[in-house]
Amino acid sequence: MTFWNDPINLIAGWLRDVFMGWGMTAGLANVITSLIGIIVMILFAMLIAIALVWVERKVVARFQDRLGPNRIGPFGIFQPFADIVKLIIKEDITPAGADKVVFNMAPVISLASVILIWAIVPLASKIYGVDINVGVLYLVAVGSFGTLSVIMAGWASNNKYALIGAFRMVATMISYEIPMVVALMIPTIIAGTMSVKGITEAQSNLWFVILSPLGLLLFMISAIAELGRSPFDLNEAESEIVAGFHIEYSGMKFGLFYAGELLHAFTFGGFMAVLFFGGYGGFFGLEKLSAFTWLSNPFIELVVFLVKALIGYWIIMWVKYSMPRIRIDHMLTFNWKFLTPLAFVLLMMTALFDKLLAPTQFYVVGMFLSNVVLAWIVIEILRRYSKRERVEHEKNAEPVIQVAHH
Amino acid sequence: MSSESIIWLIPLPPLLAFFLIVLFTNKSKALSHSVAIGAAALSWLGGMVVFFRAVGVEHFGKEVFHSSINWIPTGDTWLKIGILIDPLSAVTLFFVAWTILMIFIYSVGYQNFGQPKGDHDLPGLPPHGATIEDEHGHKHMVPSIEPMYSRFFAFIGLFAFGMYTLVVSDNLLTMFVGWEIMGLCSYLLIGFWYGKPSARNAAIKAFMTTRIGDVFMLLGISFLYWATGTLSFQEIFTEHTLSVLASTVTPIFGLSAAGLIGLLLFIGTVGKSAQWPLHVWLPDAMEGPTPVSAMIHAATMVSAGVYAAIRMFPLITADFTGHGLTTTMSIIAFIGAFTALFSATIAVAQNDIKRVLAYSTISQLGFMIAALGIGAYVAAIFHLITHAFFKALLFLGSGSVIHGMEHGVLHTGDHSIDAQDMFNMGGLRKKMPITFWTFLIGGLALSGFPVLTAGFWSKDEILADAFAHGHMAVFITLAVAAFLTAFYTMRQITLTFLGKPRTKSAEHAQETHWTMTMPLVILSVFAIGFGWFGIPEDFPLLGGLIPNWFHEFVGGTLAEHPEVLEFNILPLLTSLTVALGGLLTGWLVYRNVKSTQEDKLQIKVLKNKYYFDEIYDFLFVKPAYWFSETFAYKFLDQTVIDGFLNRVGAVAAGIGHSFRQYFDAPVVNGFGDMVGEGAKKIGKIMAPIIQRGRIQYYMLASLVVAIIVAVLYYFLLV
Amino acid sequence: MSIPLSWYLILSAALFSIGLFGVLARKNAVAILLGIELMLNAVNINLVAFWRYGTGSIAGQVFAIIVFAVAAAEVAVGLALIISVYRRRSTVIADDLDLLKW
Amino acid sequence: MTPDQIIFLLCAALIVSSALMVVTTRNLVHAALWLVAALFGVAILYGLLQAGFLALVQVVVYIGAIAILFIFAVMLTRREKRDKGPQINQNWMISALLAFLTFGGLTYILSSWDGFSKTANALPTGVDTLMVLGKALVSPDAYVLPFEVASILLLAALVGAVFIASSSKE
Repeated sequence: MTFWNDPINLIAGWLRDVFMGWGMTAGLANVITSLIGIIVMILFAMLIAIALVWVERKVVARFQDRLGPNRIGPFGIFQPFADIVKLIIKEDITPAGADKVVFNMAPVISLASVILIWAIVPLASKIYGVDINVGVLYLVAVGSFGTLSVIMAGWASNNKYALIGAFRMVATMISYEIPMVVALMIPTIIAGTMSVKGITEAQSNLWFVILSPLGLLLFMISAIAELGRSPFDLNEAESEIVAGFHIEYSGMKFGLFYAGELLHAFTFGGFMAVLFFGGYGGFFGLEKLSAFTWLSNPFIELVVFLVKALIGYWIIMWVKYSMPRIRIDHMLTFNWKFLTPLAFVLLMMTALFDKLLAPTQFYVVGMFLSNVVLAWIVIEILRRYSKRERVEHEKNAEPVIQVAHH
Repeated sequence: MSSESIIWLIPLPPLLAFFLIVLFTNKSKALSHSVAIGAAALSWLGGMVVFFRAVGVEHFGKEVFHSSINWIPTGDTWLKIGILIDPLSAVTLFFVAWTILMIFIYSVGYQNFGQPKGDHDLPGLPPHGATIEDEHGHKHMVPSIEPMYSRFFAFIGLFAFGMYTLVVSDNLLTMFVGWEIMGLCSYLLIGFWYGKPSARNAAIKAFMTTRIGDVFMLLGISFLYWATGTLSFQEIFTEHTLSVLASTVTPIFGLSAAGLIGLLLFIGTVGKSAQWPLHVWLPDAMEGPTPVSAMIHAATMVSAGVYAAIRMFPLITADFTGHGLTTTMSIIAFIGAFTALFSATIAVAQNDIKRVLAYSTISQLGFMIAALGIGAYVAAIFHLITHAFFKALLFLGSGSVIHGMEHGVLHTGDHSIDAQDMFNMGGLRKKMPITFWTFLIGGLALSGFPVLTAGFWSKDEILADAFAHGHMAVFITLAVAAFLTAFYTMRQITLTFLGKPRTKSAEHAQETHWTMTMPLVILSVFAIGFGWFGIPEDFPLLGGLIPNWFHEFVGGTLAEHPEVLEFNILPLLTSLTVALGGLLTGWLVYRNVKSTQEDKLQIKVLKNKYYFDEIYDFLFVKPAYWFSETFAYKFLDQTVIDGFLNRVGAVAAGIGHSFRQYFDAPVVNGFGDMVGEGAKKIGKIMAPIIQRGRIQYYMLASLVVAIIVAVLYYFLLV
Repeated sequence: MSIPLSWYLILSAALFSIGLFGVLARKNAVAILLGIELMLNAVNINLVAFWRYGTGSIAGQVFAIIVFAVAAAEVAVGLALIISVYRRRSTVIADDLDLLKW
Repeated sequence: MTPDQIIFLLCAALIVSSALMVVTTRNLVHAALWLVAALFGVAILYGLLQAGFLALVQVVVYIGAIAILFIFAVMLTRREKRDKGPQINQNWMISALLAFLTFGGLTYILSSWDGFSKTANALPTGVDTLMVLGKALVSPDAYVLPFEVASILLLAALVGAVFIASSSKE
């Protein structure tokens, strides 16, 4: 096994030998090596986060027809480092009356909940933290720590705005966890496993987005809600509650929240790629051809994964910066009355068609068409509903006064 | 369905009908009689199926339909009950099914179904008739519907159940059960119009009289069970058992066990089928509605007595060597012959159309018993069946006559006319032709009109048998009885149907409803035709035209087939003469008798039935009254028992009072009150402490208890 | 697995007892529910431990899952009750809710 | 002292200490957070018992839902932010005694059981416990009925909770 084919295991094995050369027991060596691996992974994630800061600012600037960071380094690449320095040297405030322990613990947990996800992110066929057979569930489980951190922050800040923001955020997260879980179930059903790596490999011939486009849609919407990004960014509705649950945070604590959010978004982009776009692989069987075996090289796969994740992240940003914020009650209504039922219907339909069509050659077509049909039905229902609403509204709305302008 | 299972099912429909009617359909008359008749029809169907299957079997006497189940555990053995259809019970089933069905249908008409409700009818009294207004506004009376219509059908349903049970049962016990059910039903039905004192008395009389016989029968059964350890016919009538029974000698009259048991069982028969000296109940039983008379006194109950006797025939004749009757047999023969003659003489002097038939029934049963006594097995059965048919026919016919007469009575409104007195009738031939012809057929069959009728063949066979085995006494007695039979039958027919109407009621009598006439017609067919199955082989001219199927079939029941006795002209001539002569004299004498006074034969002793009722009254009833009144009630009950009891009571009362005074009030009540008060006080104290409505407090308390219990359990029990 | 079963059992017993104490001693109804949660978890530890140390049968995990469901339902309804009680009587102190007093 | 045992002991310490905090701390929100800690420790124990699925379900259900609900409830059912006065009712001593007795009794009874200190045999290799569990949960000859009943229970709880907690709008 050469470095190019399997870098991580090579290094790990080498390290293990080194430690055992120092006279450690095998178990201890394993433990230490694993710790090193974890640290490396975290560092990698943090680096990505730092990069993401730059990407975010650049992209939002472009969206808003600005230049964005451009002073430090070429295209302002080093802007994030400046930000970090600024955040670090800022005064670290813990407001009076705040619940100190909880207050300080919240951002850590928030970031930790994101970093933990990276334990299962398959960067490449041979570069991943761990491949557990309940990976998808793990994603959800770790996400719940995020919820916890939010409410801890909001409550500990001893601040009305923070508490309201936290409540909103938590309400959003808990509500949207349901369609999210269901959306996660869909690739699980199709692939027949909850292991993230397994799902990735199951898509080596065909991306699941073709089999279940609605699933992707569901996952994306609920992911954005989980992230609390616009249009669901009620947790920090600046115009109403200043900055939501991290209004009281400053300095690096805020930095942790911020990095956590960015990394979280990127991670969800990555999971979009993993669950629906074939993750690091998924070249439609291309790599099996002798001419393209190099495609299954870990570094290539790593690049492919990052690109796909960035695309997903891009989409999320795109949504964020082009959508207005919606009202809290609308948001919950949207979830409970539309998204959740749709999710369950889709889940049942997918399971059914998967069982029925799996052996036949109509599998792909059937799955895709069923999604299309369902989408069409949903749109029809929505159209009728909105029409009725509009009629209702026009009936009991006073006539609009035409303002003459010249 | 296998024959056995059908046989199991045969008795059930009437029973279900009984319960259905009593419990549910009592209100609706139509529903009640449909249920009852439907049930009867079902049983009839089953009976027919079984009968014809049985006929189909070759040597049916050898392989019979039999199945039994364990019923009562007796130690390590079981008392089995089951069903048995052998030739005897097959033919019995045949006529029973037919007559019962006919009688059920007949009852619909007889109880005036479809007629209006009576003006002042009461339950327990015969309907008095109802006034209706025709289109011209003329009011006139018509028969009214029986108030207790449904009840009647329930009872006869139960009765049918009893009879079927008796017929199909394979052991004495269930047979006795059916027997007793019929006893009960006859009581209920004779006393159906319990509003009439006469009906009440008749019911009680019938019940008590038959009870005497039943007690003896029960004795016989117990004795049999003690002697053999079984009650199943098939197990009793084995060579071995019979020989054992025949060889064991009992202290009573030096009878053999077989003979004694036979005798005891025969006494049951005497009671049931009204043989002398227990015949007294049957004429009074005419108080019941006519279908009941037909049912009890022709088709079923009295036949049941004879049937039981015939059943026991192998036992009775166990120690019968062939020549020289055994004691038992001679007793039976004597009673039979005597009854035949004796009741025939009484019948001559009766004016009530139904009583005549009642006495004739007694005498005909006497014929059968006599035949049985002389060992004429087949003849007895043959006569039993033919008699069942034509006697049922006659009873129903008489009922039809009475009904017509009642119609006339109601029409004229002259209620002084007794609708059952033959001297009030006459000339009904024109009024009710169907009844007349069927009654005529029945009468001729009864009097043994030669060749044509069934009665001739059966009676002739009995006479021939008696003659052939040289029982001259029996032969002559029966011959005279037969002559009288023919005589009073013709008397009855002449008085009832021939000549001119002697009353206005008779003039206005009219033919009855088809539900009543239809059974008459059907039964008359059997009354003629059934005899032809028993024509002896070597009868002049007719012999062998129809093979003597009956003899073959029924004879198969016995272990050794009864021999066909060679033909002898003498008994034939005798029966011809007695039959024709009797008829002729009867017609000649009563051709133009207008009233009772002109009747030469109204002899007092005959009219009063040889004063048997009075004698019994003097011998048994009065002493019983005296005994119960003076000794049992006045002395024993009031003086001895009550006196003692009163003493005891007084003493007990004294003791109780003192207890109450000195122990109960201060000690017991005091203690009780103390406990109650204490509990109340404690409660008052504890309530605010325990009952403080705090969930955790309750949890705590319950947990404390739980832990204590757990600890105790662990350390004490484990 | 070098851990004897006894460790798990003792741990769960301890957890159970602590939860019991919470149920019995806490004033606040919500706190009582917290104690109940602890007890349920103690039970679950036992179930899973017996599954792991038992022979073959998966029943332990199945029942653990059912306990999860029950716990979720119980918390949902319980908290709803507490909130509605708070609406009506504006207290969640268990000792104040003694309308069932004798 | 294998790594497993070390992890176990750490978890046990975490669980017991935070459980004690849950039942003793005055601040109810802290109690809820301590509960989260305890439950997280339990989740780790599940992982240690090689029931990874249960561990994650534990996290999702308890930390993700129940703990949050508790915190909400605590916040919704208070007038002033801080909890003042003792959070323990007056007969807490008996309660403590009883709890201790329960613990002692349980331990005593268990210790008298022969299978008390047996060690686990390795899980059969090649058998995916998760697969087995899933099949057991939905196969008619296993636990499908309890499973369905549980789902019905959850539905009922959902409806009931909504109905009870919804402020009467009249």
